[in-house]
Amino acid sequence: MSNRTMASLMRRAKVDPMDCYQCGKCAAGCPMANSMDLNSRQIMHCTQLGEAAYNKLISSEAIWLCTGCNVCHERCPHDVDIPSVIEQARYDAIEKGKIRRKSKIFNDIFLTNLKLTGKSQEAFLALIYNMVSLDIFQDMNSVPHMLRHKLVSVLPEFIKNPKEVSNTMEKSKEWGKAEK
Amino acid sequence: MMKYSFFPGCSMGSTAKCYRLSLEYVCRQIGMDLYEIDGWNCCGATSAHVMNEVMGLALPALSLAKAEKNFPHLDIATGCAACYSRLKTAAHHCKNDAGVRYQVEKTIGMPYEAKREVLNFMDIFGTEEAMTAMQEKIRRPLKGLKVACYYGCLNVRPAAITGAPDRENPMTMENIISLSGADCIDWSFKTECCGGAHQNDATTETRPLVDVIIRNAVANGAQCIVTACPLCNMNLEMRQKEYERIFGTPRIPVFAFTELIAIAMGAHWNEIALDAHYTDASKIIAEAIRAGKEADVK
Amino acid sequence: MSVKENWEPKILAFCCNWCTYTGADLAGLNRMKYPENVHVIRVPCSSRVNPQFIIRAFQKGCDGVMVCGCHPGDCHYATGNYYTRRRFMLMKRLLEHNGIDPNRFVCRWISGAEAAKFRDVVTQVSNQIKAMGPNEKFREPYYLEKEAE
Amino acid sequence: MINEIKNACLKAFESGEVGYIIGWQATRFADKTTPLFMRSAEDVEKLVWNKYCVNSTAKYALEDKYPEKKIGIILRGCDSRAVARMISDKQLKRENLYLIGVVCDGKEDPICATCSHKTPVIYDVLIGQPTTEEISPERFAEVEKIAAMTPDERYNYWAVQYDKCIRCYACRNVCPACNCVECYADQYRTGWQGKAHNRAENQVYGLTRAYHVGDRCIECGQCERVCPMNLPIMSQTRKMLKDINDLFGPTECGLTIEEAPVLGEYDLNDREEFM
Amino acid sequence: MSRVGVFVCHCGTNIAQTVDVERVAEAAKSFPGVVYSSTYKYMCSEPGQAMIKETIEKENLDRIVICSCTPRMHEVTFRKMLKGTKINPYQLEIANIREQCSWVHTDKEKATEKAINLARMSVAKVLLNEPLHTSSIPITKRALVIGGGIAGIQAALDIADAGHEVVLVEKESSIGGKMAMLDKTFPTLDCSACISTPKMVDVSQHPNITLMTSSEIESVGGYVGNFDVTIRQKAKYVNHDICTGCGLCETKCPTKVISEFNQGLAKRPAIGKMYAQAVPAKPVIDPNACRKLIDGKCGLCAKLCPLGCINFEDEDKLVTEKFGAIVVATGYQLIEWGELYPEYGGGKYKDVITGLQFERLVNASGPSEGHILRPSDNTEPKTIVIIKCVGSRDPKKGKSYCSRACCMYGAKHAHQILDKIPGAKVVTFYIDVRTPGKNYEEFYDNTRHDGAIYVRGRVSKIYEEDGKLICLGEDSLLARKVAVKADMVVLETAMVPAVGIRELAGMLGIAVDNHGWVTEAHPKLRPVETQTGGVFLCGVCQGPKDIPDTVAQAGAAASKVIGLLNKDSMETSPMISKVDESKCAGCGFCVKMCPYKAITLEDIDVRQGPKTVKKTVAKINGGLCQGCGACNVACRTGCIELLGFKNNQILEEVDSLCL
Repeated sequence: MSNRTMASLMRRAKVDPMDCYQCGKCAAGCPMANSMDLNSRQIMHCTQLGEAAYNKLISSEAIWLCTGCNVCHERCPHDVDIPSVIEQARYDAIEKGKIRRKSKIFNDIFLTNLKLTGKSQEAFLALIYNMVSLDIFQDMNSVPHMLRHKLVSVLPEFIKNPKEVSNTMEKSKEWGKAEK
Repeated sequence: MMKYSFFPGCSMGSTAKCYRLSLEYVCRQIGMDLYEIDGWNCCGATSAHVMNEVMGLALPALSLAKAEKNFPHLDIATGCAACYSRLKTAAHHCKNDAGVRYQVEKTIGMPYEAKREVLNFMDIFGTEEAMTAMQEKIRRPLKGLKVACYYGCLNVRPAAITGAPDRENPMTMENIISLSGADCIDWSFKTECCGGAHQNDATTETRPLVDVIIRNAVANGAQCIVTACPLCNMNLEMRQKEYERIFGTPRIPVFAFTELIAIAMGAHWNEIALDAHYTDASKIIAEAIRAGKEADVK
Repeated sequence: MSVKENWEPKILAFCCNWCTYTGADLAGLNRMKYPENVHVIRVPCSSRVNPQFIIRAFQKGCDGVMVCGCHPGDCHYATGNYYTRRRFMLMKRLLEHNGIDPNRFVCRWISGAEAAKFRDVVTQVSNQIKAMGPNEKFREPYYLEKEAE
Repeated sequence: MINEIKNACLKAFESGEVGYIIGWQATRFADKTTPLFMRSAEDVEKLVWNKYCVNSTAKYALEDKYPEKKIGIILRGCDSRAVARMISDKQLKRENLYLIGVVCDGKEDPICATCSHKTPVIYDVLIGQPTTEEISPERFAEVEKIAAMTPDERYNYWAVQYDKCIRCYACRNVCPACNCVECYADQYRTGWQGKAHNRAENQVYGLTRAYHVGDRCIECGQCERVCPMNLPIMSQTRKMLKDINDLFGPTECGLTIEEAPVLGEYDLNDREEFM
Repeated sequence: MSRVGVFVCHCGTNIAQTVDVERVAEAAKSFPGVVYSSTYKYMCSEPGQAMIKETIEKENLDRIVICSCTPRMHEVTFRKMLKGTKINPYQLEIANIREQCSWVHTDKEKATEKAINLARMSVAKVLLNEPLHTSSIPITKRALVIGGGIAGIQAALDIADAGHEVVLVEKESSIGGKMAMLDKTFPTLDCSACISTPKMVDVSQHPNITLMTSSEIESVGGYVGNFDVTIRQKAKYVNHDICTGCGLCETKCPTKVISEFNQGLAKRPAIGKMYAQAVPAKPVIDPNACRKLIDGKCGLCAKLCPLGCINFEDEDKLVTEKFGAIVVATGYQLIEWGELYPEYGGGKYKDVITGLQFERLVNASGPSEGHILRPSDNTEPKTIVIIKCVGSRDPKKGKSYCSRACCMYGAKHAHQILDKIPGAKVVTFYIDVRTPGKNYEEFYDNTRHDGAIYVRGRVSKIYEEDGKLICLGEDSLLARKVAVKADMVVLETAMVPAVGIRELAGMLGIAVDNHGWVTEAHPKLRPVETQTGGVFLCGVCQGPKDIPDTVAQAGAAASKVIGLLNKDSMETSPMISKVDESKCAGCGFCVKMCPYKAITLEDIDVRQGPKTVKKTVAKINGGLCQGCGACNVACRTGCIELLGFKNNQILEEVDSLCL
């Protein structure tokens, strides 16, 4: 069992989970470690233990909180590409429909918006996100400043050919899970 | 020859108004030509690569392929750390992994050979040619201004993709800023993450990140922070009022690095929209200009 | 050529004095059993084994050839087996290029303690070759004729 | 181009450092040339440079290891690699040679189709414009063709070939990597090589030669050119080269005069197949 | 025509019960060259040997094959037996019909067949055996010890006490090595100087030891028993024959430079002893610091010296000496952590120090006279963080190995801090605590009881804020990030081989691993020998270890040296390689392949036509060749032959199996 998880990660993330010897330098430098239900060291431990632990990992909030800042990988004495492991764990989580609520809302809005306009619209994004996620008053005090200095536009902007973007996005999905 | 294809990224047109205006100003001054990629699109950060691996590579590759088609001999420049990271990752994988390139080309429906480099403006302005050109145009040095240069994560990491020689204590931005006459302080949070990727969906969790960064800058004597990324810039600056209330975080203006250069080159405040900062920046800038003039007289 | 009843292959194993030969002796000391058709030639080091010996063995009528030495890093002469490794990686491929079945030429690292490994390897090689039948490739006509008698 | 070569020869003779120069001359057949040994400026007139200059000029120097004056050699790309090979193998001394390199335009020889070094790799003077060089994708085509066969098919393929072989040793005599004082095949006391003429002995010779030169082969193709029976000799050495490329990284031999053949080296991290 | 005798042993029933020995003997009679064959119950027994000797005489044999147990068992026995006969001991082959035949097979028919085959192979080989003669090489009864740390000191003393002359070469101006820098030694907390300085004095006073400080090895030639070593004695600029070591020069020298001995924590004059207890207790001038030597100004010491010892014209001297054995004891240095760990400040924080710097700080003869003070402001730190495995167990930035001693000296440091600074807080970040040694675990245990806090996790970053060094780590047992505000940080950094070890190893013909540690001949069974005969090793140059292990290893190396030097001469095996110069093309492929550097290319005179020319051929040094045969295969011509395993012998064996 554990071999399958590990073999899969070795192939997809190009990481051998057994390279990690749990020194904790990654978690020590991780900006999000204290907010995570599993910190980066524990994430690696989950990948070492096998299927059950890996399932715990893909149901965790942690993989959605990673900011992708790569400090863990940078300082890892064994050069373990932890962000790559987290990335693959997220794809596995998506496949099993286990996405953190707020991340799902945000990413869905972002991608829908992207599909329509080809560009990300910070203001709309924030606004819609706040409404859907019920964090209605988040960042409201910045809005007047933004509008005054024309830091955001009131109308959505479009790129030249949004169709290309939506095509690309659709086609990407055809490859399915990131199996190569 | 300072000519580049230019990938502006989504923020450049909106929240990063100051960055874009000052960037354009500096380029005009030193004769650097930026050719905006015709029909560029969003790189997909921060959602596309989270949700779908191929999409995360194909979206940036789409813009890169267009750049390759329009300006086959120009390297690609971008001002945003997130865009830089996504573009560079896509280019890196397409260049080194034939399987990925095949997938990507099929997805975007056009050829992409990843022949040209993706660069960020920090590296571009850090070249000897650009540094010399900027040096010649400095007319109004900023004296005594204490600056903390903030690189963020994605401009330097991961090393395999960015190829940045020093990921803990880079000095490129310091070298550029010191042209303006300002003093760059030595501090420890240059490449710490500000949590910009989760500004919206994990606000509570990312707040402390900004707090420690600003605190360390101020503790080391900084009067302002400069960045090379619109997302970092916004994240560090926009919610300072809120942080002040929650953590007692000190308030400090956050500039794009081109802003200080533009000011030192003599740009008018309106030209680069200096008043659009969330935290008042006029006082320290005015003081630095005045000190510069005095030193000049002496 | 039809395989004769009770045909026994001839298998030659070049073994280094310090590891594999010792391992083979240990197999004897422990009274392990393996097929009688394996004959060991003692050499000081696996690096003494000239790839030309292998060609010669096939030419003269061996059905299988083995080269065995100390594990990398354990060579009595420090570096000998690293050269062996390169030589035979290339020689094996060259032989295969010329039509020798890969199972007929086997290289293994067997230490002085690995008597059981020695037994297992030679048994396996012997069984494989027995299943394949006599080697005709590279053989001199003289020997072929002699056996046909 | 021929005039430039001739001028270079004349200059070499003028300097007085060079004893003789090896090149090509015409024969009574329009499509054949033969090696030319120019001993003085008068001989230079005889020199030709055309697409029939297929003989290698390199190996003759081996017959004159201790020359009084420098030996001049007119080199194509492959000849220069042959010279580099023999210098690496410590059989020639660079200081005994005066090398007139000529950028080759390909000769009337099939091997030239896969040539990756038309410009000489060493020379004292260079004639012609250096060209950009690429390793031909066809380099290992023959090897791959054989690799696709079953072991028995491979054996039969070679059996047909070696049944033809007459063991004239022309391939050895022309090969720049075959630079032993006494070839193993000529030794009678050790008994490496039986003298009988049969398929097995021919195969032993073919494989042994491939192993002896495989990690130093410069792919000049002279062996195949001189083979009276048209054996695909290169496919043996190129098999070795292909494996060396696969196992130890990109390799082309005879590019420098201080080359270490892979069989004389080792790396702790070499692939482990013995187990 | 050769006359071969074949003797088949029953070995009681060991062979005879599975192999029909009579049939083997009978079959042997038909082998080419065989004139006699017989069997006997026990060939190796007295009567068996007598029988063989008798037969040799009677049958006028000139070579024999014995079919018996493995040659690894009785080859030596039978060779000894042949010494008194007319047959050369190397005209013998043994067919292994016990270990590799009767013991491993059950079918008597097939086993007998195989035994006959093995006998035939041995007969075929023995027909080509040549008489070989052992030669003996004289042994120079002197030893060279390279490195004057505790390993070298111990080895030198042990060899000298056994009555052999020793030259101890040290590149610094004093012996003592790293141990002289240490304050206390774990786990007993002996004062390091108190136990090492008496040994240093012993060295300087021992009649059998010649001490060469400020010296390095320039070149090494020769082989076991007969090394020729050239030693460079660097200019000292002080005549040590006259100097009394009064120290006046030292106190008056106006130039002050960073002290290496104090690990950069203090300054030293340009002339002086390395440290107070230095041996020899005489000063030298540092040419890179002395103003007189740099720009000709100053020269104060020369004016002050009452005996006129100072000589600015002094020059390096090269001396060549003969030795029978060499001990490598070059030790280690600490990894240059600054460039590798920018996340720990990369050296910009003065109060982030290494373990060795801490040793100097806590040492009573150190710059702060034993008070633990912060290098930045000389105040007493209250909170001290100790970080282990800096550079060790870190394949990406540092070294993949564990440096072995750090866990223990880290515990010792914690203990010393708690002992010297009342109310101090010590936080040790560790990944694992490794205390395999006598009384080690107990020491660690005591340290924790003393109050040292152990946090399991590696520190990710150190930064300065408000005058404190903030260490960010993870308490991985709680899975929480911790930030410790420290006044001082001690990094227990990795040991790496001393600079120049690769060059030295090249000169000696010994191997080093990827990191530069000297490779022992066998990791378990020959731990202090190298693959080159006569060269031994001890101490950290072989790999990280602590003082007890180092001293034990030094004693072991010394006993090996004594064993060698006690002999007057050494027999060398005649089974070595030989070059046929007439065929050698001088290509040099064999040279590189020889692990013992036994092959060199030499020019010999040969006639070529009317003239004599220089021809390059390979030459084999019989003292160095160990008979592996790798060169044989490198030679395409086949002109190098390993005597006893010549090409035609092996080919004959192959051929005869197939008959």
